Amino acid sequence: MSPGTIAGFVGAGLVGLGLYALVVDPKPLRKLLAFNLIGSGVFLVFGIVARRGATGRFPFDPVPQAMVITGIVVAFAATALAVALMLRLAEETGTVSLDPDAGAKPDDGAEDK
Amino acid sequence: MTDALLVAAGAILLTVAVGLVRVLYGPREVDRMMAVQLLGTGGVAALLLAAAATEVAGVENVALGLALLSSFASVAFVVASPRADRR
Amino acid sequence: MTVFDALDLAIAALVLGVAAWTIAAREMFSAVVGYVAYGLLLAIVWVRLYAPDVALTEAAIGGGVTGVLLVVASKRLGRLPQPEAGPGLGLKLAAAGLAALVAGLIAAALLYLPDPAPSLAPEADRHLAQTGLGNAVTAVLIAYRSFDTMLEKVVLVLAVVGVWSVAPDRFWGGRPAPLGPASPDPALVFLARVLAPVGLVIGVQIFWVGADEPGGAFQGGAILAAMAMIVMMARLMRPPRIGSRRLRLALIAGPAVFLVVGLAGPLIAGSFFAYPAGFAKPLILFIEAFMVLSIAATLPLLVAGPPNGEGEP
Amino acid sequence: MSAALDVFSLLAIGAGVFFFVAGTVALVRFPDSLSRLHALTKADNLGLGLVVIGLLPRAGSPLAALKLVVLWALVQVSSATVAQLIGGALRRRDAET
Repeated sequence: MSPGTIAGFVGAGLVGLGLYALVVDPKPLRKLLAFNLIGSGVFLVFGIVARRGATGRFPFDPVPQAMVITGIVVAFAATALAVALMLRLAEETGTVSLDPDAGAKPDDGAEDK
Repeated sequence: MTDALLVAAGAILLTVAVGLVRVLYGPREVDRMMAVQLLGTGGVAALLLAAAATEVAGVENVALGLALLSSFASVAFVVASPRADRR
Repeated sequence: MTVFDALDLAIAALVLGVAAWTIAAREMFSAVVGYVAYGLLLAIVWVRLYAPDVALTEAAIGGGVTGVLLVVASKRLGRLPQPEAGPGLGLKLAAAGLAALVAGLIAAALLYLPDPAPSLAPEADRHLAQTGLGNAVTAVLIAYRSFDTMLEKVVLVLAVVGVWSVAPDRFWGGRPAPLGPASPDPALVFLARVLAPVGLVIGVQIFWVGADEPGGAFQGGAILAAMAMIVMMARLMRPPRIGSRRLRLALIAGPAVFLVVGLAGPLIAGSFFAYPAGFAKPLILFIEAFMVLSIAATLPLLVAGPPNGEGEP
Repeated sequence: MSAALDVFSLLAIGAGVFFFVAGTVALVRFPDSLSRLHALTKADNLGLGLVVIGLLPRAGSPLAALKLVVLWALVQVSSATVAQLIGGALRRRDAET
């Protein structure tokens, strides 16, 4: 096996696990975790492409690695934005759900301060 | 010698993996956090051993970053919990 | 080589197991704890892939900063009623089939990657001397693909604007809610006082050595951001008012300086986002210093969330 | 000389691994959260300390050795403090219920 193949299969497995949970789990924060699993699986696939590109002086190809670094930072920014939206939605509706009917109680719990 | 260092790193990772059953079974939230704490310390030790064995440049810096930050989730847990209890 | 193989298989099983736990766990908090453990494990995987720069980023952002964000969010959301109705068995099976198909396709694609693998490493190596840098990853980030990196900084600023924009109108310009309790544990204050100065030195050092060794602006900035967060959790510092001009300058300093230097490229080096020969390294470090500042300001604000009135006395 | 140092390294690292195993056994087997916390934080800090001591003779330069020691001190401070914090949180919650 070429170097890093195992990590590549882990990446493929992570994408599969994350995709399943993203579809199946109704809770938004869990969907967010699942989405991040997919993301890190893709990063690992990039990682083995980088590892296979090893030549002479470098044991890796620096271009995919640099992309993964920016990817991790952007994924964090997107996660933080999603968390902010979720917390605000919970504050407005008093429940944790993406179902538009679940929190449709206009006078109830909308302002808990 | 290199193999011995790697075996030691593997042994520490293995014990850490066994410790992770506390993340699964809890029963309390603190037990789960403790397992993460163990993973932080064990991960640092394993990285240091791997760094000494393989001589990949910069692994000690990764261990340093991990040492600095692995306890942050536990701190956030403690800080966020009492507020939840009071409301 | 067998020791390595065994180690790799064990780590792979561990990563997949913890990932499966985060999606199978019943309570939200257990899932989040699993995810934090998963982030720490990934840092080890990246070391095994000879990617210490990525491992450092993953340890700082995946393990440290994301952990705080998710633990706090799960604690706040966990108090609310949770809708339990999951999808039916049919949808679950269909989703499992889809997931298995996608994972299988990716695995198959990995098996049929071209051999020898295409690589930009020789190209990166050939021009490395011109940049004056020793770390090829930093050279890719700040020199070869600098436009990407500049835009990525803009994405971070946009994310902060997005987080702020969910604030109710009446709190606009105020402070985000404090990260810590009103009367923090003295032990936490002690930890913040010890860790923050040491972390400051380590963060700056990792940024500085990033020119030649693993490290760089992202990693150093993320460590500084984590230090700002622990100081805020111990209530030694309040989150800044989002209307503050100094804060906003710090947020945009990185992309702005990058953009100005990039636009000055045609005058000083003959093309956009090019560096003058012989003067590249100091210029790169100059840009990176402002990026560190911006990242260290951005990440804690993303974790602190929008102003919601709790931050005002 | 270097053979003696290798033996020293192996002994220290082996002892470190032993303490990690002990900490894990405590985490898995001990009956309640406080005793698990008590055993775990001591055992794994000692384990890391021994691993660091074992690696010191192999450090390339005095600066690298200093880095190892700083790293251990960081883990020591933060994990001891976190243990204190978690213990406090446990006591508060037990007092309420």
